Amino acid sequence: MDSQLKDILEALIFISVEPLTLDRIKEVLADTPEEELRRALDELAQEYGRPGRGMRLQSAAGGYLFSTKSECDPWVRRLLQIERKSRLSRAAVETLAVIAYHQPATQAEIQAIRGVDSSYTVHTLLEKKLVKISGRKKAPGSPLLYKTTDRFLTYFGLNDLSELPSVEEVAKMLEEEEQHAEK
Amino acid sequence: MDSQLKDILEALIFISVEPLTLDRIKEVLADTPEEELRRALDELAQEYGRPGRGMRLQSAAGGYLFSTKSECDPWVRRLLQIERKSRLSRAAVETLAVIAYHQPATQAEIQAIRGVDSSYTVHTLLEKKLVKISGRKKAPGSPLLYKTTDRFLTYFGLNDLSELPSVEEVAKMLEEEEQHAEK
Amino acid sequence: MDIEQVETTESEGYHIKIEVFEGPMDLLIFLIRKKKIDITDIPIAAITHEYLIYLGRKEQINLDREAEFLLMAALLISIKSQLLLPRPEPLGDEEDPRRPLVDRLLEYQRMKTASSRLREREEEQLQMWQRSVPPQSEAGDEPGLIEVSLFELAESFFLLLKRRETDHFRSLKGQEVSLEEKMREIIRELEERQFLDFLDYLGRQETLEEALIAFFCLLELIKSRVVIAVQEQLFHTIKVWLRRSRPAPPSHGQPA
Repeated sequence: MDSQLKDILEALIFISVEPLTLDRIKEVLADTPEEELRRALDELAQEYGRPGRGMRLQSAAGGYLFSTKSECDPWVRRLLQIERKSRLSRAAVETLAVIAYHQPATQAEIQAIRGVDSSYTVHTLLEKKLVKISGRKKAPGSPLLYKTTDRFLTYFGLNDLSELPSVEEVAKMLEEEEQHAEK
Repeated sequence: MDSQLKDILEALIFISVEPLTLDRIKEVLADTPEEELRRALDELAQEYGRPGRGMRLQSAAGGYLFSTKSECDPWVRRLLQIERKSRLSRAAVETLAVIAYHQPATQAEIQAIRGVDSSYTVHTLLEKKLVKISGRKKAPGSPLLYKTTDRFLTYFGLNDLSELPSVEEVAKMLEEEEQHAEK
Repeated sequence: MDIEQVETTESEGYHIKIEVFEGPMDLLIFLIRKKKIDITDIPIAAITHEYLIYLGRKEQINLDREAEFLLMAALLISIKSQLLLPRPEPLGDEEDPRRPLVDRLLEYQRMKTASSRLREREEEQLQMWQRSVPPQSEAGDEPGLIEVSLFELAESFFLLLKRRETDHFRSLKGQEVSLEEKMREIIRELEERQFLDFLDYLGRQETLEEALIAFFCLLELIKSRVVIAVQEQLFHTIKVWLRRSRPAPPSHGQPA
């Protein structure tokens, strides 16, 4: 019974988004005496304190939470960095969408559609090699033109640009959703 | 050294929300031979498989991730104050099965098998990221093609598509079902 | 054995259980199983008869799908009539008019079985919980980063267009270049030149403001079906044509 209690506590702390307080634990495990809970939590903390674990049980902000051991920090940071590289911000997705559908496009055109200055976002997309400069527009000031890259195609699993869903196709799907919602 | 490797792997899997693939791990721990990584991962999985743990190390979509044990489900739900996790609709599961077994598939192909228009269901599956657009079919009208995603695998606890019962196995199950029904 | 097809309608104090067939394939398979029919040798006349009875009663039909149920009825009737045609010699297996339907039914059955396996796996998985939010870490993380799918990319572009469209008409009232003027100008140009290149036309505008106005005029003209926008080559260029039969350009009630 005691060991099952420890299981449950481990699962609860793991799944909790915020530090899990004893009060909250008492609510969930209302039938278990507080003393028993405390004992099980102590045991759990001890287990996590042993060498050969990558996480530890921290008691912070009045609650319990798991965190990675500081010894693992360099690797954790490396993983987060790698993952960050493969992700995009909302602004980046929007900008990328504009360039994908309107290429080649200038900063001014992107801005006209998005309604906000997009130079920083275009810059990050350039860095991620999802877009590239394809030349200059024959227009006053000869602004730079941006295009999507092969890497862009790979990222989205496309063979070529013609495989992008058309605006009409998206509109149709979204309309269907609205009709369904109306019911 | 070996035990330290296990620590690091535990920490890396712990901070990942999506299954952590071996490729990613190799990127982070570039100096460690793959064999050693695999061995440490196996050991870790074994440790988590022992009784007295609230979590388990799941292998899904070709990666590793921690999840709570099913035995802890009632308490987790009480903690998160969720009555029950919502299941997919019947139409959604059916459409997923069709896409999984016929991928890449077009809307028309899905509709032909299910006998009903499936565009709304496909759209909700897209939003849930259980399927994705994978290109266009070289056919009149160049319809979009759909495929299942890694999230589909994770959702159903599959490592890869080969873990789905084969068409022959399904046919056999069907026969058994029918024999059962006749009794 | 059709437990899966049972949908429970719950109302206040009591339970009513009715089988609702979500689509025509469900109903057909139910009938075939109920009558213990060999699926490869369906007596079409009898099945059609039964099918039409269910269809007529409507109670067990998913009414959102009525059109598809009717379509299947039409198919059954056409197969029936083909079978009735006098033939000099009996049909081979390949020519059996029932064959395509049988193949579809078999495949549908397989998919239903596969989906019940998926459902079992889902049940198991739903009892295991994964975190949806990464744990706090000192290494920190940029907020709001997402993994994007192609669909999201397309959707975000579409929503962007829509948002701009609505924003615009609110903010540009009382501008120097009126929308109606611009619309008339576009129509005039179209009458002279047959078509306009969407992006090229926007690029020819003097100021960003004018480009924006032109952009939304075009959107509005497309929406009100005065002009039609055609992409000859996907995403390379959008051409705008005047429709032959077209309503009057939309009016926004501002001084011209």
